[in-house]
Amino acid sequence: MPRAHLMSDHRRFTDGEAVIEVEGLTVGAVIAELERRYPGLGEILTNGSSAGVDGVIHAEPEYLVIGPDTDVYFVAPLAGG
Amino acid sequence: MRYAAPATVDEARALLSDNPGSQVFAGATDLVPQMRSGRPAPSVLVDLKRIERLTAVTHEDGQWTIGAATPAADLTRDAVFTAAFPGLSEGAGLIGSDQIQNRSSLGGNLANASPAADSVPALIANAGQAVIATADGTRTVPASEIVTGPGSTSLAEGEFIVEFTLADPPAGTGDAYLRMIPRTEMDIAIVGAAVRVTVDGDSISDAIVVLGAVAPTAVVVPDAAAALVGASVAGGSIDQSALTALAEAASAACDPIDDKRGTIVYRRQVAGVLAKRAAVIAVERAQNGV
Amino acid sequence: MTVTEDRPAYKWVGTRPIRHDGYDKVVGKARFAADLNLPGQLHGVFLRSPHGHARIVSIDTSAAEAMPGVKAVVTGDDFPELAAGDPERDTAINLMARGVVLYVGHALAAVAASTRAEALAAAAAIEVEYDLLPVILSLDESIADGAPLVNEDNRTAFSGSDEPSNLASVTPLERGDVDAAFEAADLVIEREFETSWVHQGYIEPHACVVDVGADGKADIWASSQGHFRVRSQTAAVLGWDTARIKVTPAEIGGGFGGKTTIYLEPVAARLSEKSGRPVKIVMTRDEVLRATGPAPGSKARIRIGATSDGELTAIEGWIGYVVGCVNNMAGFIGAMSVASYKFPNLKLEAVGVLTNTPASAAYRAPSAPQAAFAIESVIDEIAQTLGLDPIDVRLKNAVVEGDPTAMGMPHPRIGFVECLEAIRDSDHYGSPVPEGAARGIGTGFWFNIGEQSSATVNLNEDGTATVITGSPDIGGSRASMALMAAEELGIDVHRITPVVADTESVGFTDVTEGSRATFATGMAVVNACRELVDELKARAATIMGVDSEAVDWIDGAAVAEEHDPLPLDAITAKAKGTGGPLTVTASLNAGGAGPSFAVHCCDVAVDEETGQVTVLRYTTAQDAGTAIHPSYVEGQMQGGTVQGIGWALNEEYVYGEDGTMLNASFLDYRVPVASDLPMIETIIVEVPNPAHPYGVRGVGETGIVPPMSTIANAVNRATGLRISALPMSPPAILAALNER
Amino acid sequence: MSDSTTNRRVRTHVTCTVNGDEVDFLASDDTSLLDALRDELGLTGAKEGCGTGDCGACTVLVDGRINCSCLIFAPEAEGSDIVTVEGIAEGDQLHALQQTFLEGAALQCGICTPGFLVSAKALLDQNPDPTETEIRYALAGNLCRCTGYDKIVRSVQEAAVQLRGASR
Repeated sequence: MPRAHLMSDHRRFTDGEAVIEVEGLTVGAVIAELERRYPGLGEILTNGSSAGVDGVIHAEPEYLVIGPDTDVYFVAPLAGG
Repeated sequence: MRYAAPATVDEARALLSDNPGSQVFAGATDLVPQMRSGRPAPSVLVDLKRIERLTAVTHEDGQWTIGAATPAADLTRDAVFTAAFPGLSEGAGLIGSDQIQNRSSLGGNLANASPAADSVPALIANAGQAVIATADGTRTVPASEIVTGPGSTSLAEGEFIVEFTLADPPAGTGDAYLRMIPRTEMDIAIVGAAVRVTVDGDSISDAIVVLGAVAPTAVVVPDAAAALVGASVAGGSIDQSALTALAEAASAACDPIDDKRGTIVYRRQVAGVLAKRAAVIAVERAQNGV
Repeated sequence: MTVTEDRPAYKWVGTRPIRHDGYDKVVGKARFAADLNLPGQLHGVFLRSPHGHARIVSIDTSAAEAMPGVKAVVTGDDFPELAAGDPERDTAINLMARGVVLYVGHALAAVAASTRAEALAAAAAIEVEYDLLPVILSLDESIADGAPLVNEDNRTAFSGSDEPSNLASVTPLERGDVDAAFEAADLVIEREFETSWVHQGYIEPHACVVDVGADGKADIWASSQGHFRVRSQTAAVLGWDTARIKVTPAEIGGGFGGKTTIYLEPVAARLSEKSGRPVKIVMTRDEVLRATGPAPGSKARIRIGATSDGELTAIEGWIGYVVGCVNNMAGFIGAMSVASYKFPNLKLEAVGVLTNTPASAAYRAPSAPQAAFAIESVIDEIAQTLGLDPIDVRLKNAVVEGDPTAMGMPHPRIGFVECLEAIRDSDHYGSPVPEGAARGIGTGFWFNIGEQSSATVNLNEDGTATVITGSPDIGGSRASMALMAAEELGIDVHRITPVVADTESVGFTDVTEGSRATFATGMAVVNACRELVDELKARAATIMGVDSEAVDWIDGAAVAEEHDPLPLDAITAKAKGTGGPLTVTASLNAGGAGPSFAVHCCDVAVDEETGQVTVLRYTTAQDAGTAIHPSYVEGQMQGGTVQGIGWALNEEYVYGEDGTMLNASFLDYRVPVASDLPMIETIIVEVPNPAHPYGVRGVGETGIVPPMSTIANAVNRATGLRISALPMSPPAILAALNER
Repeated sequence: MSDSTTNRRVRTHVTCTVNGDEVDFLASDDTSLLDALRDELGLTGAKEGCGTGDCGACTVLVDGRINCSCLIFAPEAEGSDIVTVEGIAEGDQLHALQQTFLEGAALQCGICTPGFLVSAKALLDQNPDPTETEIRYALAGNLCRCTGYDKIVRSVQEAAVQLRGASR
């Protein structure tokens, strides 16, 4: 099952849990399931996060297809100079 | 604002008296930034550079006459002048970049009345005299009497500096100017120190120490000079206790401010350091030439 | 010098041709925004707040409007108020104050007149009545209990709170058990650090020319790192449809992150709309320093634990970024930039803090230098305390592929160890430290980013090619695009013309930031070229009368058995008869930006009587992945390094108590000059990024991260002083020496 | 021009030589030479980076010497001989410095390049064999924020070598 890795400030929704196993074929599906379990978290993950998958950081990752054993790292959005 | 380029001192004098709010300039290297930062533009800008006398440098009968609007680069590139007044040449050569030195002048550097002006301490240390065009003639005063405070001078309305005169230094004389800036170029001195010494045999017979950027005006420090006079320079090195006394006197003479460029503590301390270092160079020059 | 892993042999990639836009730039023909003039053009100027924080009671523009030459006056009321939560709300607020001014220099009105002098006179005639509010200038004041609000509009990002706050963001990161780790550590060192605001210091002030026609369409020529962002931000601030706006990128005179946002264009557009004339606005240097983005100042408290043999077991830290008057991302990016060492136990909190100072903007690896200064200083102290070589300690703890970043995600293939080894094995590190000098080491990391890019490649009738992208060329990227296209197509790099096109002539392309142009836009170019090569093979098959499967593309020619190779120009010459023009557009949202590491080494001398630090020798090793044009890779490394040297030694914002910047000029805001520096020796390390067809990592940003700690560590070894605050200016060093 | 009937500023007719051509223009007395070159003569090679003589992007030669054209009032140029970056190539033949700047990648954004080329030309005209330190001090009035100066200094060194070779 895919694993969602949450940044510390997401964990206020999950009672401190940092890694959560979530079913989903896309990052968006993972977010939807997290929102169902932890109301409020989905909004932040959708609008305030990027996702790192297989070593690659994706901005707006909602439609990214993931495998059955993927680690999804939710991280703050990045910018540069 | 109107620009005027008089060809003679008389024309310049007339322009100034006929136009209230007019102002002379040479390089405008201070004037333009001041105008850009909101200082009101003069009614007439009187360009002094087209007056031959104001950009002439002559050396006759033991006396140098330097037109007040002469670009600093003319002085730093003049080998004879630089050999006679290496410290003053150094000071002129530290006024901004090469671009600035092709415009800036001793007259402007002095009359702008910045406490940090790089050419002023050595000009004073070499007893420079300023010839001033007055309403109906000229008057001559020591350069040290021109600046009365930051941005203010003893020049009356309509007066301007025509030229500076400097006597050839006595035999066995050397001068040096050092300044502290955080970068290596393109900066305003946080501290400046000019030292001129005359060496007679194995000791210093005469000295003058002038500091810049540590008080409202450049300051002559008699106590610092006194610390040097009589000091042994045998073997080319100055008596350590004299140098220590010089540094202490220099630091004690400071009346600095804290500002964006430096602190009181820093200026006081480094004034002593630079005075010492300048004295060492001045003595070396007095003994061995430039 | 280049240290390269095994990679394919390239014909063009890795060579150093003269850049395609170079000629224009050395003869004075290159057109920067301020060089453009349109018929009937007016000049726009701003009225800016003299107060650090005040309510605007009233603005009376009637006198200004009656002044000679004045054609239009605008204030905040001329712009729609963007909804709370709108991503460009803060951009709009910073661009033109409405209701309240938030810093000295905040724009609150603008005038367009026939001449600049007339516009300035009119701006001075605008009467504003202010009701002064408390001015908060420092991090400590801002976070103090009961502190007045800096900006009532601000909410802490992602906090879920709707209460006004002086905090921009709070980002905690944690793994392992730091308390237990510190308990078990042989050595724990904790230090506090502080850095000043610093400015990007690009030599070209912001400038634009905007012409809004009677049809309501706007033509904008702008100096920016991303003209598509100029378009989107301008549209948002004006409440216009994007399609009304065309932005043509002028040549850009430096950006370094500071030109990733807008300051002028919507104001010029509104002035143009009102006056019916084109409007040009060019900032003064004073305005640039007072009212465009500096990088945040910072305060940090860092505690690191280690075993006696130098294994770093835990880090705990708090880093506060002073982001200025509106929210930005500095805080959470800063936390995530802590990614260079394994640190099994980590607990960090990064906080963005508002002050009544200009809105900070991105500056080359934004937020990473402040954190690295603190962390690399403490690691150096650990190495010294344990008597270990500073490079050995870093090698022992350096992250490799699979090790976690601060945010937990494993690193992809990276070249940190290779950079450390490159410095360790360098001539510089192997040479004795000169008499009277001391040597320091520091390192830096930056993520780099991907994002969206487009490229169109046109093959012309004679076999030349035009490569069209939407990434402004800040430092040689046209040449890099052409090099990759040359490699793909197999034609001479100078038979390719790289073009940076306007927003109507190329597909959407994100702003040039995060060292992404050569990486992401380069990928779009490569993809377009590969598709073109497939098409070329198909055309060649038609010409040769073979099956297209039978055709290979080798060194710029179609090759099929029993046929003479058919070079590209022979195919393009027959384009009309084989299916028409040969052109391909590729667009992508590039993932897989490769993180870049750098390791720096410098020798300094400290004048203990004056506090002056002189950099005697400097070497930088950085992982470029693959250097497409090595000269410009070196240039990025050297330029970033020297900006870092300025940050380390002399650059700072000096504010008066009322929030007025006191050193708003290049005379007193001291960027390094040529005589301050030695040559900057470069070692390009090439550990290819597996996610890019040529292995490219971004190289633009990492170079600015290590210099502050590198120099501080050298100063420490020269004087014994552990410098905790930047800049290390002569007065600061002398004060520290006096206390020693 | 009904705009400026009041408060009209004095405009002076200035005649000078620019890049070898005798030119004349009208400029308000408070106009800088830089603005006159850019706006009246269309020579936009010299750039304004600061307007206060601190960055050198506006450097031009006036009677053979480098100056910040932002600090010169346009009427001062009367009768003078001005060379801008547009005037340092000989027709299509780039000056050695222009060529070495290109080959040595001595420019990134290019905004400071015109000023550096003019300053470096003045240096080499006067001192054909400068040391690295002399080059660095001669260019200290020109700020570059992109390159860290390394490739600029090297390109000046290379141009000096080429020019010495050519003059032998």
